[in-house]
Amino acid sequence: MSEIKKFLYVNRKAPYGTIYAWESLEVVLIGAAFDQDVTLAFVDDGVYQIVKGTDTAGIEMKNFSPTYTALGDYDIKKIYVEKESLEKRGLTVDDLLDLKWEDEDEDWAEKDSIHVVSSAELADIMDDADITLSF
Amino acid sequence: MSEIKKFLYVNRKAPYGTIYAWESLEVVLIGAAFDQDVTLAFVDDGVYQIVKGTDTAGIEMKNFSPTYTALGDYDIKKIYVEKESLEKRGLTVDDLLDLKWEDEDEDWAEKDSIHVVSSAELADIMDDADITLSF
Amino acid sequence: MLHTVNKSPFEKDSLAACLRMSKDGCAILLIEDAVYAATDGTAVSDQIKEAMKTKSVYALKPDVDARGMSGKVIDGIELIDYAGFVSLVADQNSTQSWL
Amino acid sequence: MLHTVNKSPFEKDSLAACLRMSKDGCAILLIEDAVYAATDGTAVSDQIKEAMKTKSVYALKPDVDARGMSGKVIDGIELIDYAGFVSLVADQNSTQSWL
Amino acid sequence: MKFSIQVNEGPYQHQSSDTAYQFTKAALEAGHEIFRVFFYHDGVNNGTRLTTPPQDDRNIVNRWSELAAEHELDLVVCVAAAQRRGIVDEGEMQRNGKDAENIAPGFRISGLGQLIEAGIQADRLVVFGD
Amino acid sequence: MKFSIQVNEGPYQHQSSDTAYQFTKAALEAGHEIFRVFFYHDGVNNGTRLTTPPQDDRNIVNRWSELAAEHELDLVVCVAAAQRRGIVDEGEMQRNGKDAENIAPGFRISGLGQLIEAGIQADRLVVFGD
Repeated sequence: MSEIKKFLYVNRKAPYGTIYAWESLEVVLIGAAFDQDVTLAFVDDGVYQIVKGTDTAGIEMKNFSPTYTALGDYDIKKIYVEKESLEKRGLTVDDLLDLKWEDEDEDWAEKDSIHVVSSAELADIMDDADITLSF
Repeated sequence: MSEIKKFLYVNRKAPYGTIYAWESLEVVLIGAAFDQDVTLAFVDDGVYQIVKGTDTAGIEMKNFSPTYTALGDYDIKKIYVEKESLEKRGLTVDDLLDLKWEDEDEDWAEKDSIHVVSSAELADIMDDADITLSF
Repeated sequence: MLHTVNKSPFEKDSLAACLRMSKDGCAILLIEDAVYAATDGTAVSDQIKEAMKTKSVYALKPDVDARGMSGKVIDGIELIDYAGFVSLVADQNSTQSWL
Repeated sequence: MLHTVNKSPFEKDSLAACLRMSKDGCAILLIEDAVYAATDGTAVSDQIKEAMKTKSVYALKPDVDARGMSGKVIDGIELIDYAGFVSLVADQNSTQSWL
Repeated sequence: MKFSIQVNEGPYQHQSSDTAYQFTKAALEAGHEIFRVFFYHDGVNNGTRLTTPPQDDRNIVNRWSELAAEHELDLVVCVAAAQRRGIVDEGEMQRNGKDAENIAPGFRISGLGQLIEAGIQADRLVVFGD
Repeated sequence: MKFSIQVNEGPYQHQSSDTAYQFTKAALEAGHEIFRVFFYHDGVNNGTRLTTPPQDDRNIVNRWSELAAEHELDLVVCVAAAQRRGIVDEGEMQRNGKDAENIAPGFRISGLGQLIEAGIQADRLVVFGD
C-alpha cells in the first residue's frame, strides 16, 4: 500500500534507570512486522543498553539483554554505535553483546549486526531517515 | 512537641519545562505553617526559577513568579543562590526577582531575602541541614 | 532536516548530542527548557554561535517569554511561535527530537 | 553527611553538582544510572578519583551488576547492597539526594 | 500535509504534553491533517478522565478530549504502556479482571502497531518527550 | 531508627520507586521503623490499583500494598499532586464529582503537611526521584 520508509530508532538513554530502553525495544519488535527499512542507533548513554554481562537479579527487574540478541531473527541487522560515545565511557566493541544476523543469500552465513561509526557517519544516517523515533 | 529542625529545600531545575519548581513551592508554602527553620537554595538551573520578567501567556500555564514574591510574608527569608550557577548562565542578581522580608525587630524594615553565595558556602549550608528536600 | 531540542544545555547532554550529530544546512529548533541555550553570555553561547555559522537556529518564543529570557536571545536566532514550529516541520523533509 | 546521586554523569549535571557542593569527609553513594560514574577509564573517572582523596565513595552493587559494570569499578569504591545503603543513611547525620 | 504526533510523558510533570497539544492545535489551524496522536511511555497518563487540576490552571486531559471531539482526532494510548501504568478502558477492565476503568473521552487503547502505522501513513512524525 | 521516605516518580518509567521499595524493605529487615512513605509529583501514580504489568515482570503497586499490609506502613499520596494526575479515592471521587476511583490497597490520600510531619518526626528523610 505505501512505499517502504526508512525508520530510525535513536537510543540515547541507559537501561534500567528508566524504561525507555525496554519500551523502545518493544516498538522495534512490533515494527519489524511492517516490512519497513529499519535502522537502530545507540549513542551517548544508549550504548550501555547493549553492554554484555548484565545481571538484574539484585534489582528484581526483568533482564532484557537476550532480546537484543534476538534482533537478527527479526531481520534487524543495521545497528550503529557511535565511536565517540563508546570512548567517552571507556568501552570498546568487546564490551558489547555479540549481535549477529544470518545472510540467506550467502548460505545463512553469520554476520555482525553492530557497526561502530563516527559522529559524522551517524549524522549522515540520521539525515537519511524518513521517520526518527527517539528514546 | 518536637524540637525545631532545619529544613532545606534544594531547587536545581528550570521552571515550566517540568513541574518540580512549582510543586516544590507548594511544599514550601505548606511547610511554612509548621514553625521549622526554613532555608531555600537555588542552584544550577534552579536559579532560573526566580528570574524576573516571565510571561507564560503563550504556553498557557499559570505563572507562579508572584508566589516567590510572597515568601517574605510567610517568614521565609533565607534564600541562597549559588554564584557559580548564575555566572555560568550569564545572570546577575539584577536578573532575579526582588525578594524581601520585613524585620519586625527593626520597625518592619524591608530586607533582602536573596543571598548570593559561593559553592563552598552552600556546601556548609547543606551540611548544616537536618532535612533536605530535593526538587 | 529539522532537529528539536527540549532540554537545558546545563542540565542534560541533548544539545551537545544534537550539535555533534547534525549536518551543515539543517535547522535546529530550541523548545521548552532548551531555550536557555538561545541566550547570550552563558557557558554554551559560543557553541550555539559556532553552530549558527552553518546551521539555522530557531527558538520557540512562547517558551522564551515564559522563562523571562526574551531580552537575552542571541542576535540571529529567529523566534517563532507554534504556527512557525508547524511550518518548520512541514518545510523540512524530516524531524528528529533530541530528548 | 550522605549524598546520593542517581543519574549518569554523561547525561545530567547531578554528579558535578554533588561534587561541587559536598564537603570533605562526607559520603557519596552512587545508585541507579549514577553507578556508571563508578567505572574506570571514562571521561569522568578522574573527577571521582580526585573526590575519593577527601570523600568516601560507595556504589550500589545491585545497580552495578544490572548494568554489567561489575568488572569495571574503580579500585577503592566500596560496593554495598540495599542493607548497606540503609546502614549508611543511619550512620550519617543527614541525607541529601541529588536528583 | 499529514502529521502524526507521539507523546512520551504524562500531564503536568513535563511540558511535553503541553507542547504536543499546542503543536497539534496550530497544525490543525494551519489546515494540516493530524493522522494520529500516539501516547507512549508515561504519555498514556494523559488519557485518564480522573484528573481534577486546580481551577486556575489548564486542564490538560480535557483539552485533548475537546480537540479530539472538534477535529475527530485519533488519540491512541499504547496498550502495553497503559497496562503497566493503570490506564484502562471497558475492554481492558474485563480482560484484566479490574473493577474500574478511567479512560478519558476521545482516547482509545490499542497496540504499538498503531505507532508504526502512524509513521508510515503520515508525511511527518514529531516526537514530544523527556 | 525512624525513617521517612519520599517517592517522586511513578512506577516503571523511572527506577526511583523500585529503589525506594528495596530501601524500605531493607530498612524494615534491619529492624528500623518506617514512619511514612510519601508519594509526591508523579510518585502518586504508584497508588493506582489498575495496573496490569507483564507476568514476567515485578508488580510495583502490589509490592507496595503487600509491604504495607505486612508492616502496617503508612503510604500517603499527596492530594494536590494526585488531583493533577488522576489518583482518586472514595472521598476524592465524591468531592470532585468523579465517577470512579482507583486507589490501591494500603495507600491513602492526604495533604502536603504529612510530608513536613514525616520530616519532623523521623530521624532521617530519604528522597527518591528523577
